[in-house]
Amino acid sequence: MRMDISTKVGKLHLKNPVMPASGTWGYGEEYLDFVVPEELGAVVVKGTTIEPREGNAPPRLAETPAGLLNCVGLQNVGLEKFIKEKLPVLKERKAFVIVNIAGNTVDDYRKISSALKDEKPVSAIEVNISCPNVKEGGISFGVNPDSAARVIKAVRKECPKPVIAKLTPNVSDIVSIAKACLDAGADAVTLINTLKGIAIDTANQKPLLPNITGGLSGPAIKPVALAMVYEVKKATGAAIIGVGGIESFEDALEFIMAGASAVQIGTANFYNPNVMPEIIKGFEEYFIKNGIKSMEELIGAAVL
Amino acid sequence: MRMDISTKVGKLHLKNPVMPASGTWGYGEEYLDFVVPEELGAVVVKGTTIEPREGNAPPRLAETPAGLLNCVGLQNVGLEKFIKEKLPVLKERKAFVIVNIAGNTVDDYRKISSALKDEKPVSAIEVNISCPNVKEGGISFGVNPDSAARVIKAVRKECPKPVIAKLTPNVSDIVSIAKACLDAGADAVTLINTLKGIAIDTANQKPLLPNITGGLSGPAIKPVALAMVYEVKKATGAAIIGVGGIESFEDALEFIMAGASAVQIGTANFYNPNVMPEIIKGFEEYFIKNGIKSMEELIGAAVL
Amino acid sequence: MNYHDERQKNKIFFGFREVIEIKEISLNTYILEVSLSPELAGSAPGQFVYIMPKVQKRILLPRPLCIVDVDKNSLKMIFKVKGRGTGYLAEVRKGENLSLMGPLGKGFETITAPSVLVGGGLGVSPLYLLAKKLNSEFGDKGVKAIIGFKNKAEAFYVEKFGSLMSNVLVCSDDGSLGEKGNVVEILEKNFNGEKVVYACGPRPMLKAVSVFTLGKDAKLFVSLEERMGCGMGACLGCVAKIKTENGEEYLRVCKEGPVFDGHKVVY
Amino acid sequence: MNYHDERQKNKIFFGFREVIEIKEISLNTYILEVSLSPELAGSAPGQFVYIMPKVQKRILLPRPLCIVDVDKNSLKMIFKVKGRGTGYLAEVRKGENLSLMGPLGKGFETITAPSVLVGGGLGVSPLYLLAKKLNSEFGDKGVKAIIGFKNKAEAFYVEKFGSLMSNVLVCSDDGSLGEKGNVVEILEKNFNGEKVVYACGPRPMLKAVSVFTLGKDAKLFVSLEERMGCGMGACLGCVAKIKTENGEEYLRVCKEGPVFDGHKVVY
Ligand SMILES: Cc1cc2nc3c(=O)[nH]c(=O)nc-3n(C[C@H](O)[C@H](O)[C@H](O)COP(=O)(O)OP(=O)(O)OC[C@H]3O[C@@H](n4cnc5c(N)ncnc54)[C@H](O)[C@@H]3O)c2cc1C
Ligand SMILES: Cc1cc2nc3c(=O)[nH]c(=O)nc-3n(C[C@H](O)[C@H](O)[C@H](O)COP(=O)(O)OP(=O)(O)OC[C@H]3O[C@@H](n4cnc5c(N)ncnc54)[C@H](O)[C@@H]3O)c2cc1C
Ligand SMILES: Cc1cc2nc3c(=O)[nH]c(=O)nc-3n(C[C@H](O)[C@H](O)[C@H](O)COP(=O)(O)O)c2cc1C
Ligand SMILES: Cc1cc2nc3c(=O)[nH]c(=O)nc-3n(C[C@H](O)[C@H](O)[C@H](O)COP(=O)(O)O)c2cc1C
Ligand code: FES
Ligand code: FES
Repeated sequence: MRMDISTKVGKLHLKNPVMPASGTWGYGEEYLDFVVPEELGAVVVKGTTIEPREGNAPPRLAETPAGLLNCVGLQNVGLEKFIKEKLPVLKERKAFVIVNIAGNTVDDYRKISSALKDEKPVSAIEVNISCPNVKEGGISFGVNPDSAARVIKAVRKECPKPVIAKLTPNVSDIVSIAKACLDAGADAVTLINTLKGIAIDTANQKPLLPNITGGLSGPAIKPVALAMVYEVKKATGAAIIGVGGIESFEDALEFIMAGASAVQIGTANFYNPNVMPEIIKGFEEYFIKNGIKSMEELIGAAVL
Repeated sequence: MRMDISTKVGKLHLKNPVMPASGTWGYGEEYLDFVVPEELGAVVVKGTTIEPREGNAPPRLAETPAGLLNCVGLQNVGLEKFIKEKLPVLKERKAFVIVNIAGNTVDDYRKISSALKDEKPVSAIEVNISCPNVKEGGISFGVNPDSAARVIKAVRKECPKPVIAKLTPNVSDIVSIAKACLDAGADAVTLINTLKGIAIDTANQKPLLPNITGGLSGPAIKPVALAMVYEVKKATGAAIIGVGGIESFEDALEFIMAGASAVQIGTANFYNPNVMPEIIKGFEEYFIKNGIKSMEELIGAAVL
Repeated sequence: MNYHDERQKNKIFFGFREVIEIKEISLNTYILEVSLSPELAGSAPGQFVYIMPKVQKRILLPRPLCIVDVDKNSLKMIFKVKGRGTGYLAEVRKGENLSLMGPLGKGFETITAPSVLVGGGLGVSPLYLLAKKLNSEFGDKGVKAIIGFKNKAEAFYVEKFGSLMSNVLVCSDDGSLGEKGNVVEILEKNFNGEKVVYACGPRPMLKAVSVFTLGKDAKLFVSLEERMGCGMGACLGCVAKIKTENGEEYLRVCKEGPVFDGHKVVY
Repeated sequence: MNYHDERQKNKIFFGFREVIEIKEISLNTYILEVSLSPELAGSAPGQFVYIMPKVQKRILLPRPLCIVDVDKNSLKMIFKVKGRGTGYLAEVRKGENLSLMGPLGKGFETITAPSVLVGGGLGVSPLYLLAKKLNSEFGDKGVKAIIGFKNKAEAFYVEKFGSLMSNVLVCSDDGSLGEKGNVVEILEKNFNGEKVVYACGPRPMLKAVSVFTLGKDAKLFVSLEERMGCGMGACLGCVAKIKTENGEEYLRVCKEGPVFDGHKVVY
């Protein structure tokens, strides 16, 4: 018997709550040996900008205790190539596509949403106002409720598809940012992007990454992500996609109970390419074992 | 040959750069089987408040990947008993004592500094405006430059001893908080206190800690702490005590090169009670091997 | 007191010990025997060791385990596989080295006789060394043991108690071993006005023993469990609420405990 | 192309393989031999595997290692202990299971003969399987190998190359083994107008080989190293700057590489 582990994230209905985190699963083509995009709740593609970007100079990665620092810097093929080359493949596969978008200015976000609004295979837009690895835009929008709202409003106005705001944890008060985005028309929020971090190369007396700072992901950040999911759920009741350090079904369940309606898996794909199917199976088994009828019973169950 | 690994933190001259982090080493009495307080650069005692505090209900701890969540909630013997019972022991031992203080109101901080100003064995005051586990005061002062400055000013005015502001990482802009504290008269800043986190007890569908949130410490947070040390050093040049996830000499060296003049060790004491002497020895050996004459050569060496 | 004494390196051991034996002795429950050190040789009943599972995948802190027995050459612990830490611990093999720290905490006081030991489930384990001590101090007649398990599959050390002392009552929740019933019921039926009761097991059991012994004018000592950080009294992570002269206070299970006056614990 | 094919489970292996042998073959350098799988059996010269040290204290990501040899039953890698990951890897023992993924990346193309292989230090290791393949495709005369090490203590596989092919030039920086000098000097002295050069080693060495071969009108293939995240082309963590029709682009070492046209790499 196949269990119904479908879930709703705002207006989105997903067949299961598991999807890759943007930037960690390319365009769904890279992991075909292990996972086919159409078996996932959704596929969130690499952060996409209007123009192609070359990204930051290598080395771009540094391992830390139970964590990973990256400063990829939004290297991506650009909007045009994405629509021409990447999207058709995902469409053919009938994948449920969420496009993560980024820009330097509010107008960039507006333009890219406008270009995506008529692309049928795109089911939703995830607005990245939280990238710590680019000079302009990115995170700077996400640390302030007003600028966050401005970006979301622009996207909202342009594009009738569901809009999800992806927020940075590098803030004093995540609730106020989430509220601003919801008030500006976001259907849901994705929590969290990476934490700002540094590693020092002591042998050469300099930061290990040429970009100096990187974004911290992986199991290390799980408690921080859970806290933000919990607090935003409690304060707003919003639909949330939880992300940060998930590497097992148990972890995913923590996020669902803390208030997430779906989860994204990032870094764990790198050391266990089967992790997403494993989590999907975990939900099915858990539903059977505990007689759960609907994901609704679990979402936010631990929020007091 | 004994190397000179002494260091200066603002006006403080320490014989070595290694000290325990407040709240992780009690009053220096608990670890006597392994370390005597007088061999350390300083001893930072448990956060002290005017009245004794009973702290939060247990369980107070939860392990996370390479991290530890705690919600002790400033349980401490109170100012009077600290001065009467704990301080004399440290004085006899000629330990270099830094008292970590906390309060609900600015006036609390003022009163406690006033009471400590004439206590000879107290070498400096570390002002905790960053405790995430208490209802009032604590972290709320530390997330805003103005309130942070108010606390530091009050302490500064009251007490001629060196004042160190201990800051929380749960902020959008650590530099602005550090600047406000320095402008208000702090001699140095300690970076960082714990990150806010949550763990979910999925079997019982509730947060694992009765306090719901806890403070995340341990190796997991090291990259975040390093980033804050680096950025504050670069922006202000201030004297910094670095803390967060240090568990080896190598880690301590990363902090020194990122701009810290001294380091504190917290969680690592719990799984390796010898960690502080090991780090001190690590510095001595490194100085010999690399012909280092003074800690000054290393402090901030990686700051570009 | 002279505070300038050298570092007191002699009371607590910290370092590696060799695994002498590791064996499953009942359902998911293992006995672990490690080589001794002078400090560990001095372990008292009720004390514990802080032990680091060797394969440390995502494990940060050591795990506390009671001392079950200590003899000329070795120290024994019994543990049940609960999560990752104990899971990895079950994978250590004879001859490997294991990092541990101990003995820690304040153990049982053996003040007077006669006494009853009451152990439920894993709570049985710290009572064995205690029984040995009571037996040697007050003789076989001075001590009685009541040990209970969920069922026969989960039982351990029943024969060991049997060969140590004559007065052993065994029970199980489902009657598959010894008398059917829990240890509190067996205590109530078999209490003979003993002066001291020593209990270890789940909180509700300890509470019931406390209620019963209060009415009988017997002293009660219980051993508590709490999640630990340092195991050394420094972090205040492991507290339990205890009645003291100051009212009710959070005391440290690793330092003032794990053994407390059972009538002072706020259950 | 039919996108609705079943998951393409057949090209990359991911799971546990048994350690057949692990041995120190030169200073801090180990050979690791693991059991085969059908996917691994198809490994091409220049490809790599992504291998997870078994004891994962604070280790998150797998470590990339080149494939040195693959025969009927086993796959061989050679690694040097650099940090924690390779340190733990050196502790695995025969009979244990090791988690790994592979073969990954795009290997060397064996397009034409004659060719020269130039390997410096650990860079020697991927050239062995390549030499085998060139030898079988173009015969012993079609291929020459120049392998160099810091000194004799660090050298490995010298005899293996010797028994595989007749044309092997060995050198070391200090002259303790073979000719004194680095591989680039030896290449310059011994270049005979070969059509292809295959090189692996430190960046400055690759750059020097590139400069030399450009002047000689020989094709050059080099194998690059970068820190990796996914090993699968998904994270864009492992890029190197390469000249393409679009100018200069960051290409993925794990996917478009690790072997690149040596004259297109921006050193
Ligand atoms: C003083 C003392 C003595 C103990 N003696 C024994 C014994 O002799 N035999 C035995 O089997 N068990 C004993 N326990 C309980 C044992 O320590 C836990 O079962 C074990 O730590 C669980 O670890 P884990 O990694 O398998 O589980 P996980 O759930 O993965 O552990 C995660 C964290 O929770 C802590 N934790 C989980 N359960 C408990 C618990 N019940 N008490 C304290 N901390 C817990 C762990 O130490 C760890 O920090 C004792 C506990 C204490 C405090
Ligand atoms: C395609 C490829 C093939 C390789 N083949 C071999 C080989 O056959 N034999 C061999 O000995 N080494 C090889 N290396 C280098 C080897 O992967 C590193 O030496 C090893 O990862 C170091 O890990 P560590 O944990 O010991 O060091 P640490 O310094 O503790 O590693 C920390 C992190 O840095 C990364 N890292 C460190 N140095 C390197 C490096 N030079 N290249 C890439 N990542 C690095 C690690 O993977 C890890 O993520 C190869 C690297 C690549 C990219
Ligand atoms: C290599 C890498 C690249 C990333 N690129 C993006 C990106 O393009 N857009 C984005 O919103 N987040 C990006 N992220 C953040 C992840 O989507 C995710 O929020 C974060 O990694 C936390 O999840 P994890 O701990 O499961 O990896 C990236 C993360 C990594 C590790
Ligand atoms: C159990 C525990 C108690 C703590 N109590 C205090 C405290 O009383 N005052 C304070 O300023 N910081 C307190 N901290 C924070 C530490 O001093 C330190 O800033 C933090 O743990 C990060 O360092 P670490 O990763 O080395 O542990 C406490 C931390 C822990 C784990
Ligand atoms: S575990 Fe730290 S005080 Fe008990
Ligand atoms: S390692 Fe992820 S793209 Fe190469």
